[in-house]
Amino acid sequence: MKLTVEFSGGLELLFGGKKNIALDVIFKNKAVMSELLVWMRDNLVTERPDLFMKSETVRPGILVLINEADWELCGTLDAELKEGDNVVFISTLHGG
Amino acid sequence: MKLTVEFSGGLELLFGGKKNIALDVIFKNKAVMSELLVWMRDNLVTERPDLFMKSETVRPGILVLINEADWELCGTLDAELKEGDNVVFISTLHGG
Amino acid sequence: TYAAEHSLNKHQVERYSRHLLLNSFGLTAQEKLCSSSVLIVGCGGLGSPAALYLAACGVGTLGLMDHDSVDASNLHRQVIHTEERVGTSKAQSGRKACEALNSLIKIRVHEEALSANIALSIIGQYDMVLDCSDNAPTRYLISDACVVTGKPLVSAAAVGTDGQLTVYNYGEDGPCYRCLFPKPPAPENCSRCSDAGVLGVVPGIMGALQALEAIKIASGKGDVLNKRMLVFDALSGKFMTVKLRSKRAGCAACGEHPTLSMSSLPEFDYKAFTGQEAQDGPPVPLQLIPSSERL
Amino acid sequence: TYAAEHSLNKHQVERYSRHLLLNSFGLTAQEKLCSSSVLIVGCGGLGSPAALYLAACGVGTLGLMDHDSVDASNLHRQVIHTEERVGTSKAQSGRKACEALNSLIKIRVHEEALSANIALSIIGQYDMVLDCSDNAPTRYLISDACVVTGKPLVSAAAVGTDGQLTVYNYGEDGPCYRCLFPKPPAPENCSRCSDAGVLGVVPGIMGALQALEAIKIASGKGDVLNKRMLVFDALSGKFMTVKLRSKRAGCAACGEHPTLSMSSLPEFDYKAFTGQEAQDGPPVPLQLIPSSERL
Ligand SMILES: [Zn+2]
Ligand SMILES: [Zn+2]
Repeated sequence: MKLTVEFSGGLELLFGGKKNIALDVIFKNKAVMSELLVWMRDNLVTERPDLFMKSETVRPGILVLINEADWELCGTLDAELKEGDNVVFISTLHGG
Repeated sequence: MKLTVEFSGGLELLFGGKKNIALDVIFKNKAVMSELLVWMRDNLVTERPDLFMKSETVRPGILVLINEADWELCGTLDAELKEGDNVVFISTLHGG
Repeated sequence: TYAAEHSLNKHQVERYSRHLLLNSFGLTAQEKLCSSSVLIVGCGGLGSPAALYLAACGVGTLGLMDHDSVDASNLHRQVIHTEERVGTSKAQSGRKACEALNSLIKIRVHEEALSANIALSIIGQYDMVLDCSDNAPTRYLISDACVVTGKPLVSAAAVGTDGQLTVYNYGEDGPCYRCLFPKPPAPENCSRCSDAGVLGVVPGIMGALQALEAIKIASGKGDVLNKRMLVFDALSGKFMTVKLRSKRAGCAACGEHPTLSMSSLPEFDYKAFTGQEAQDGPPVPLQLIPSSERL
Repeated sequence: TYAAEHSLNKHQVERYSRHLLLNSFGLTAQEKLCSSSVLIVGCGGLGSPAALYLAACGVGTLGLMDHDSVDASNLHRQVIHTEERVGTSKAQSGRKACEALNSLIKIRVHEEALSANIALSIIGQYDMVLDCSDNAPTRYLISDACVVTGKPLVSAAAVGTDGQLTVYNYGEDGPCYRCLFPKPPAPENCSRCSDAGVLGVVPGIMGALQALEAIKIASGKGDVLNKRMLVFDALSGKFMTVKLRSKRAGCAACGEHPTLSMSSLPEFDYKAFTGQEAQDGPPVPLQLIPSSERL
């Protein structure tokens, strides 16, 4: 399934400095966010996977957006993905 | 044909103060920008049509965008429109 | 040119004439602005433009809070300060800049760090708060105190070349900071400008946008950025507006059965909760990108 | 902590340390910034934040141009000025604010209106120009002079609650102002802040964004906003980035057979071309919206 992922707030540092990546993911069971996270951890993270995931989900402080909407609005880990979806991972910033 | 039009930079004042309008346009000949402009002048402008059009096109100082791209990139008056297209009219600003 | 029944004096009418002329703003909005009070927590990179534009536009009472003093390395982005005021209180320095710009408004200075002890009594004095702080424990504290006292919170942040902006605790079901981030990130995931660096103009842009949201809330004009977040990538020049969740029913601050209240908040240990002091953050892992891969 | 072979002195290293720390900016970008020169035409609503942030970030030479003097009705948005400096030159007032913030940079003041006679010699002294002016004839003149002298032009505008930003005459085939607007609008379609009003923070946001584009051009970092325009609607809080045309082959300034040149530009009659004086615009048709329909 073709998806695009984007990173912001410094998370791109964990993915080789890339802010946008086009993916072609083969989901083992269902095309859901929980599987995408594991796939990304195993195939995409270039540094410190512990700064991306903690237990089964993203680490605290990361906002996940599916097609520009908070993934809380569509089921978080169970949110279903479809061809062409865009998933954005934003690390919350504290500086000012 | 269903289209949306948007106005910015003060042009909304000519359209009853509305910044976004959803349209359902019946084109007489072809679904092109030249016909849309005339349709808008005849059906949509609420004030001073001369501040919107001059001879066959928009008055100088208006930037026209079809799906967020300058209409110069798609044929200006001859640009073809299709269902769901978004057309934005921006009056250039001079203040600062 | 204006009817007699309004509350602005002739200096205000002259000063704010460009707002009064504006069809989409006008007299009533300016009167509301002139009777509003806004607290800015943090007179740094975000607080500088926020304070300048809120002072300029005529907010009735502007509160400036910062316990820190001006350092030369602040001046690349904290444009409210000057070389002459290096070493002096940031809150007082901010007051001087705002007073010089607009003597028609009232300015109050709070030269102390926001702590759980004093947060409710200080925030309770204002209509709304701007979070221009620079660390996680202060951000949780400000949000909780705004929920408990019922104040809207305009929150922005900037690190590196990234910026974020949203309005918490606003409207029917707008979320608070804890709704979005119930668990604090680990200290090593909290980068600060002093560790990670920041392109100075980025907090400049975000702080000015914070002032705009405050003006919209105070004046009642425009659509406030609640349940939405504006995300800015300065290097690409792109803004993205994303749709956020509503209030979370289980939120410890604003949920159906909150554990934070007027009485419990002053006891809450923000240092233990976030694992960080409000005054100094951990160094950021700068070694992550080798220089060969830098932009 | 920095290698010996760089051009920054210790004051600059301290001052700009948050830029030097930044992976995506760093030493080389700061050195380029410190050796660049930028002319700001107009020390008003846009020029105020642009000048502050360009002074703060360490642009080598900052030119401030304005023939006007500070008026009390400017202070709701022109935050570089102060009440004390009402009645004095805007360019000099801007210099005072920038000098107080950063004495490490060179500031040059031009207390005159930009006219076709002097445009080429003044613009020729700088690496790039920021159009922070407020009228159509000056906007055409600045663009033409930038094309003729080969300088990038960072152009912003703000009226009411709307803002626009783009970079002209930049890159391989980036358009100029005339490519987009070959014919000037009629004078009655050129609204000005003094006539139509402006929400003060809107030029604040747009001017800070102008400074960012100038920093990107000077430092060589990031994607410059050429062939794109950023359109801001402050009331809805929405930014839209639109794709613009390339250079127009028939453009009188930058086309294949331009009629404007080093020798012809000083003779060009911008007043006749636009039907407007650079110094005063026509009143805007404020009667268009009855007050009952106001937002
Ligand atoms: Zn909450
Ligand atoms: Zn051109």
